[in-house]
Amino acid sequence: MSKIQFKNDISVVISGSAGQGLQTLEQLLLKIMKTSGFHVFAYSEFMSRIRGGNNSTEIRISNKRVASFVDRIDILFPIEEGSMPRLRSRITKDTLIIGRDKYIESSYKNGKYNIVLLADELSEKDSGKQIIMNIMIFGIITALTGIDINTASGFLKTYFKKLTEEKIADNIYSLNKAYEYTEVNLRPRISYPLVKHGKAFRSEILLYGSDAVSIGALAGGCSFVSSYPMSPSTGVLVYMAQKAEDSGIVVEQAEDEISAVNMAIGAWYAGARAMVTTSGGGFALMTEGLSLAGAIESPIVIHLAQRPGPATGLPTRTEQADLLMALYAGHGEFPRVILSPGTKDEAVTLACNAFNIADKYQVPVFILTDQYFLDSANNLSLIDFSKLKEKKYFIKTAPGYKRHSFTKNGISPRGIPGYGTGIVCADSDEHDEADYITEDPDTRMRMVNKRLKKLSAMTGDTIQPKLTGSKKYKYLIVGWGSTSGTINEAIKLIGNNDLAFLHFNQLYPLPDKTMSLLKKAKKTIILEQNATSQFAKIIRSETGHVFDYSILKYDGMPFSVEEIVKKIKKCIK
Amino acid sequence: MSKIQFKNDISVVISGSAGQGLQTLEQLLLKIMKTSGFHVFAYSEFMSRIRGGNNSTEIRISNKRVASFVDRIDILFPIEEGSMPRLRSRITKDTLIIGRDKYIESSYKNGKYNIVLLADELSEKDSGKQIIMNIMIFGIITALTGIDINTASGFLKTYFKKLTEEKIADNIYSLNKAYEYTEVNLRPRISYPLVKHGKAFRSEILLYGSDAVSIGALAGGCSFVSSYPMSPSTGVLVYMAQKAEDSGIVVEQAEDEISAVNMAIGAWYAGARAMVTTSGGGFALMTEGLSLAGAIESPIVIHLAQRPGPATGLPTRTEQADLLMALYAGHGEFPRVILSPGTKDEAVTLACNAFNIADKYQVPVFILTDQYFLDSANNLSLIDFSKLKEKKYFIKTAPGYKRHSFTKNGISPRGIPGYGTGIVCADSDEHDEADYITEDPDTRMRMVNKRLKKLSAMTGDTIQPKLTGSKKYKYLIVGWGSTSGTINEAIKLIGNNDLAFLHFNQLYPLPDKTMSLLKKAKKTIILEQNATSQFAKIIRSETGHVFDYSILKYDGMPFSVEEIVKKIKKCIK
Amino acid sequence: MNSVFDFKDTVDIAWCPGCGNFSILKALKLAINELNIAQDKLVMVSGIGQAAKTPQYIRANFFNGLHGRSLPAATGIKASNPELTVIAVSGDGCTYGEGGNHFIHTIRRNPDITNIVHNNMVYGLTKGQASPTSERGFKTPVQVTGVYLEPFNPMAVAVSLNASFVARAYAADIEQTKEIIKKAVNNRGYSLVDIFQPCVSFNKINTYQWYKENTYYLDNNHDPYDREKAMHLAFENNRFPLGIFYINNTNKTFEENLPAYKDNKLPLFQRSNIRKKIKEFLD
Amino acid sequence: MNSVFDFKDTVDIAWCPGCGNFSILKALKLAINELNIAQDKLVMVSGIGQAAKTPQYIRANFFNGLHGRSLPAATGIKASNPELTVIAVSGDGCTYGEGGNHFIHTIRRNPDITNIVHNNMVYGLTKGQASPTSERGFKTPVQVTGVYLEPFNPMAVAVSLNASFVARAYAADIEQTKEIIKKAVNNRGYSLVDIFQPCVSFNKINTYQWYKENTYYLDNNHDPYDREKAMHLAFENNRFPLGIFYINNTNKTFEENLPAYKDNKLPLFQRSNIRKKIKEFLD
Ligand SMILES: Cc1ncc(C[n+]2csc(CCOP(=O)(O)OP(=O)(O)O)c2C)c(N)n1
Ligand SMILES: Cc1ncc(C[n+]2csc(CCOP(=O)(O)OP(=O)(O)O)c2C)c(N)n1
Ligand code: SF4
Ligand code: SF4
Ligand SMILES: [Mg+2]
Ligand SMILES: [Mg+2]
Repeated sequence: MSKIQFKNDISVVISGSAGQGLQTLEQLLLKIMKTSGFHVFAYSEFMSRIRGGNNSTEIRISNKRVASFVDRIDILFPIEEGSMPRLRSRITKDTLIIGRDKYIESSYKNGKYNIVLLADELSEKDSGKQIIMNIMIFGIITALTGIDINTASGFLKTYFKKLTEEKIADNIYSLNKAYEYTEVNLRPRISYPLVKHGKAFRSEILLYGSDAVSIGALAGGCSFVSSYPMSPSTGVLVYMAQKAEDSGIVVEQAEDEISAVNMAIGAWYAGARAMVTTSGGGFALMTEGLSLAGAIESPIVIHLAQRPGPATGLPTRTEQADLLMALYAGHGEFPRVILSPGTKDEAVTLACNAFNIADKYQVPVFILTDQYFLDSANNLSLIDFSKLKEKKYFIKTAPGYKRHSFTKNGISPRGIPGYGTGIVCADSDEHDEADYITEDPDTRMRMVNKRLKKLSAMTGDTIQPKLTGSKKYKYLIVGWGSTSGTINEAIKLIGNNDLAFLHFNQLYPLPDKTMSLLKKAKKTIILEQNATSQFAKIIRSETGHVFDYSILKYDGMPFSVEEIVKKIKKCIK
Repeated sequence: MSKIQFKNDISVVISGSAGQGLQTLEQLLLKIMKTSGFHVFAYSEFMSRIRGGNNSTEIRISNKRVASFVDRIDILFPIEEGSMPRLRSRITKDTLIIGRDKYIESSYKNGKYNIVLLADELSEKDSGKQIIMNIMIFGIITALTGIDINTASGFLKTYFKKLTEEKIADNIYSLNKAYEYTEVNLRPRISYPLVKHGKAFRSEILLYGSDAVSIGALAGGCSFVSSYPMSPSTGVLVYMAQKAEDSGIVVEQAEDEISAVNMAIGAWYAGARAMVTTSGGGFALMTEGLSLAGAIESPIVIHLAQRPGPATGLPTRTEQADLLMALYAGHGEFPRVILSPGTKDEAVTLACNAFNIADKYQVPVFILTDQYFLDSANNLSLIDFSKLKEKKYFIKTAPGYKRHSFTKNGISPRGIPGYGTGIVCADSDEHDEADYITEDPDTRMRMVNKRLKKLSAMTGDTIQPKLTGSKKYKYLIVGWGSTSGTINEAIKLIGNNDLAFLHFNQLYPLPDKTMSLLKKAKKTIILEQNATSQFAKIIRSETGHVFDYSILKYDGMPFSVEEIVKKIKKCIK
Repeated sequence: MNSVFDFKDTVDIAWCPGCGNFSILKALKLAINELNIAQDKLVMVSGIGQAAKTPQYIRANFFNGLHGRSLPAATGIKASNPELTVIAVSGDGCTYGEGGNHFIHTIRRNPDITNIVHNNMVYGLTKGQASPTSERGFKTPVQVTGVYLEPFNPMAVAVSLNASFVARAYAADIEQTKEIIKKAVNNRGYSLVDIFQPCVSFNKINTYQWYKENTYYLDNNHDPYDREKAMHLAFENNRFPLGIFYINNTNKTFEENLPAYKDNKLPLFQRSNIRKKIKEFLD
Repeated sequence: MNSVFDFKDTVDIAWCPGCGNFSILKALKLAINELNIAQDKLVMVSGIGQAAKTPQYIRANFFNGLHGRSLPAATGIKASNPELTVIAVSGDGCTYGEGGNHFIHTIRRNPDITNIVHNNMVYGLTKGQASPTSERGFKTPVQVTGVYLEPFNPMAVAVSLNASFVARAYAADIEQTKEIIKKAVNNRGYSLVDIFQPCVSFNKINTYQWYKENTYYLDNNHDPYDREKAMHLAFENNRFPLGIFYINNTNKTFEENLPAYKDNKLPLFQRSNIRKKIKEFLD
């Protein structure tokens, strides 16, 4: 076998069962690689079970920024019997497979694949001491990437500082074994170094999508979270709960999603800035509450973490198929805003601004994410907190205050009870300016108009879509949300001068530049992780624009860079 | 004052408080007029309260078919202090106002209006006997329309047969007084007869919208109704409950709408044909259940009775603003059908077919109505029950049966537990053909495709829109649901040879003739009872067609014929 | 009576003449007046129904939300600003039917709010269907053969969930109802006051007369801290006891349990942004 | 054991090794086998959660619906075809949390179904948040300072609502659990079997050991027809009683109450269309 020559960007995949500690390994690798000066990206795909089954974690280690999932596997660690079958389409002759004999599918043992066998005794026990599989893998990768053993062991000692001395020693023992092993068995077979070190990003931060949304929310002044656990939205609930005491915010697990959304609306009424975090099924239950927010013009921020439906669907998988539901959920007519981050930075900014927009216009604001986005991590430069502002819009009331007074732009000054001497009322029935129930047709019409008028008022705060790639494009790919990293990497790889990518952060109301940007292209391509091309439907119903091609995926797995490259090439040739 | 000359079509409005018995009066008049050979129409607008406030009932009595609300009031009976202010815009110099002095607003007492004062003693008591106001009004109208006193008193005796002898006598006494009064006070002031009698429709039936939906459902084999009361959908629940024992069907008031929809889906699973009847807010709560139906491909019929939102809105008023919610409700992607009746006949047919379509394609089917439709009544020719068929599609299972087997058109034979020897399974998680949970991407994709494929299979059963008016139209009005009667009457009144009306019974999937019919027009006009023109949005997002004008109303009151005439005229001149 | 909670102009009250709701409104207004609650610190929260219109007739802050959802909204309000006095008021259908899940879990959560339930054993606003508390055999246009579900027993359920304060009152007795409401509002924690309320339009069984004959007041001998005794009273359905069934003040309130209020008593809206602290979270 | 309810091939069960669910599955399969329930007349209904996967492992008809909604679906199934044996099985979160409203109203409605609740006092499938039955102080990633809500007491609530059959079992005792399930299935009406179930992954407090130490079986002296006694047992939380707490067979079942089955016992799917009758309705 020839020597393997890695590029400055490797993709390591560890494939095991739930309960084998893939998550810890992912954490360890992300952290050490980042502090050692690599760019990193990680994504886990996992089954809806606590133990067993087969899950896999992809970790990319690179000297360029990486923020997307690739099919390519440079190094594969199968760590249980079922590790390889689900990855078949991704394993090639270039993949370095490192694992115990029994975990390597026999069809790969034909001499054509790069297999490095971990001796049984090495991988599990050696001279009475346990070899810890996770640490072994950690050691092999750190060794291969040229991180010296002292750095690695120092890192482990800090990471595991809460463990007993003995356990720490076990870890260090496994680490040493891994370095030895790499030197003897792997070095000779691959060219070194794998990647170059960087420096600038040593001080960068590592964020999962869930963290990014949570941090953004906190920066936006989120002070109240009421939710009910549901994958993949629970990460945000957990993050907020963990920080509740430190941040002085209220975080409550409600008995159901209906309670969650009504608590949140109550909280806004009383002056808090509230968010709910949920997934499709949970949100479906909140839609009556959404309509309540619409009626009483309550701000509310809804983190809607998408997963494949309908119904329970694939609880731990990814999809972007709840956009039209978000847009038209709730009975009756009222405005709303839908935002969707593509990068972790965007998530921080959008989540922060979601609170300001909600407060300013007194409308529901959605942060639309998905499992792929939330459960993937990468490093990013320090957040500029000075740019993240909490802007409060409520006022101190005076006697005679009317909560829903008619104004030119439809926005009535929002008072809260107990702040000022006015009386603050909210009624879900159609109401007059002071919220007393009315059935007067004229007042009704004016109230509808007032509420809908806010849609125009909002245009000033619209977030325009981001164009990357060729400025003089002929082909324009349109995407939204979590696909942005993958599409960006794909178009760079394609390197076509006629090609550009338009990434939408704000999906509704549509940014006003939409049509002009679309028109400039000869051919437009919509790329969405759903089966019915929901964003294209919105664009058509709002602008009339019809896409020439659509690239859709809805099998629960995220788009890979390779897949997008292939599909785009088909459209533009 | 000159003599009043009525056309062969009069509109009588009685305006009183809740609790004054307007409903009984409406019943009495509808019945006697119909059996006497008049065409009739009635619509009540009422406040969301049990006693007090001001409500009004319009009853049209005509020798042509009438099925729509008019602003015009030919005869007005104000029966309480607040009777007239809310009707100001509809009272003209041609209106004959009959009532007690104190109920007539002073501004009308300037000699320019046609007022007939009911003497106080007449209207309330006379020689110790109570004059019953309802019967008095009943008598005046029957007398004016030339129904002889014997017919009228015979009718009352039958209608009130369950009352005591004494009470019946009181009624007859009031009736006699009314006839006397009409002869002396009214005859001299109006030309006679008001309208001509018909014959053919004597044997016709009288239906409210609620009745029509219920009867259609029963004809379609509906055997299970689980719902939670909510205006204006409760009429259907009540109708079905009243007939439950006679029909051998299950009707249950659930603890909430979530329970209702899940019971109904369980019922279909076990072989029943189930329906829920609800309004916007209740339906919002059912949307997770809708998605469940989508996932397990359960048929379900949803009667969605619209009222103005958002939230509680105007509980007893009318609107058509839940269409987009119905179309996109529920997380994930799955097909559905949305039907909406314009006439009572259509309601019977559509409600019946809703069950067949739901069963055949195993999808949710909506019957979209609104308060105006449900709470208005008119006579119609006897339903041809031979045309209403219940078509059952479930099969007897054999061992090895798989509930969600892949088939060419996406429809899997539907078994039910306990019928045949197969095992019938349904799982809300993504599943394989036999409903065992799977996370296999390939199976997932095939299942999504299978479900969505049914949309194409359905085209054969699509209900095409109905064209009335000029065949060679230049101007085409498009409407859906409850507005059809009013639009039809309006375009007849306009009598423009370039004008036609396209009425949609099926709103989704869009009938295939839609585009060709729209294209033929020079100008297209959408008419909807909502603020954002929801059906136009669907048409644009599905076909690209953009309407030239839109006529929208969203103040809670139904469109009147006059209003539509005026607004259409503006568009076509 | 004249208080800050009255309106200057006469209000058109949407209830039927003779409805028990009028007495409850009166008792409630007397209670909050006598308790000297500041008008701008009182929030009336309700769902949808006839009873739920109550806040419309009291001159104070109100939040009239969705049918069945008064308790979560009230919980969110109280937790965001514990300085407010929060009274949730709604019907039996709203609270025990559509809102049943919130009823049981709000009791468990124990926010310091008062929950007044106008229990007329019927759905008033939607014109007379059975409510969870309707008695067996009660006939309505939907319950054609009469109710066949076991009546929901709010007293028993509240005691079984170890609620902080559980009482029953009778609308027509304004004086006693007022007293009970005052105690409920003063109680620290979730306080339930279920009030028997005649509905003259749709409940022809449980009339003023019926309540008079079928209720009696608990005397001073009843120890409200005795849970099993309270449960025994809750099971009584020959004649229904009125008064305070149960008090349990061993548990902290929801707000007291919230880490957000551990060191900082300010309502949420008065707190400043923790943007600076977030940097620490990023370790 | 080998029965029609087993699969021919081995099934990949998605539970963690050592989970109490395995024992419940075993007890349940033994019970239905010993009761000689026809495979094609049995419908297993569930919601979503770890417990709710149970029907996937029994070779019979099943309906796995939405989280929290097993009981309405089961009610709809049973009411449409009373010839079916309907067993609803789900977790404590599903049944008492998200599904709490259906729990209380299904008890009131009293369909002839059996409701098995795997009570592990935690949300398993979503990775260990508190459930309504979690004990005070139970710490989780969301309940950071420990649970501060009063634990939901399913026994007490069921008895307070006068349920038809109320029992508690313990997963690891397969023999007793089986016996209790058999009695529940045989009971005519709504039968609750709450089963203490160790969750080895997320509940490190209520372990096998803990249950052993904190439970005891009711002896023959307990009269399950004595409601107040049953309530007394339900309140016990020093050591938790196991066995049948309460039986109430004075009420008809939902299906028996339905006018649809008054003269006609056929399941709905076997009935013929009443189109001809409708003409009469049009009078
Ligand atoms: C989600 C939803 N479902 C149903 C309704 C219709 N609704 C309004 S009030 C009501 C019942 C009211 O009964 P109750 O709470 O007992 O109050 P009451 O009118 O008797 O005082 C119902 C079913 C609604 N507004 N929202
Ligand atoms: C509407 C909705 N909300 C939330 C979820 C997510 N969810 C799935 S299972 C579960 C909790 C399961 O707990 P439990 O019922 O106790 O079952 P266990 O896993 O412990 O057996 C939750 C919250 C969901 N599927 N649907
Ligand atoms: S319907 Fe009943 S509860 Fe409602 S206002 Fe009238 S009497 Fe009172
Ligand atoms: S998480 Fe707990 S309940 Fe779920 S399978 Fe594992 S041990 Fe059992
Ligand atoms: Mg009530
Ligand atoms: Mg559990």
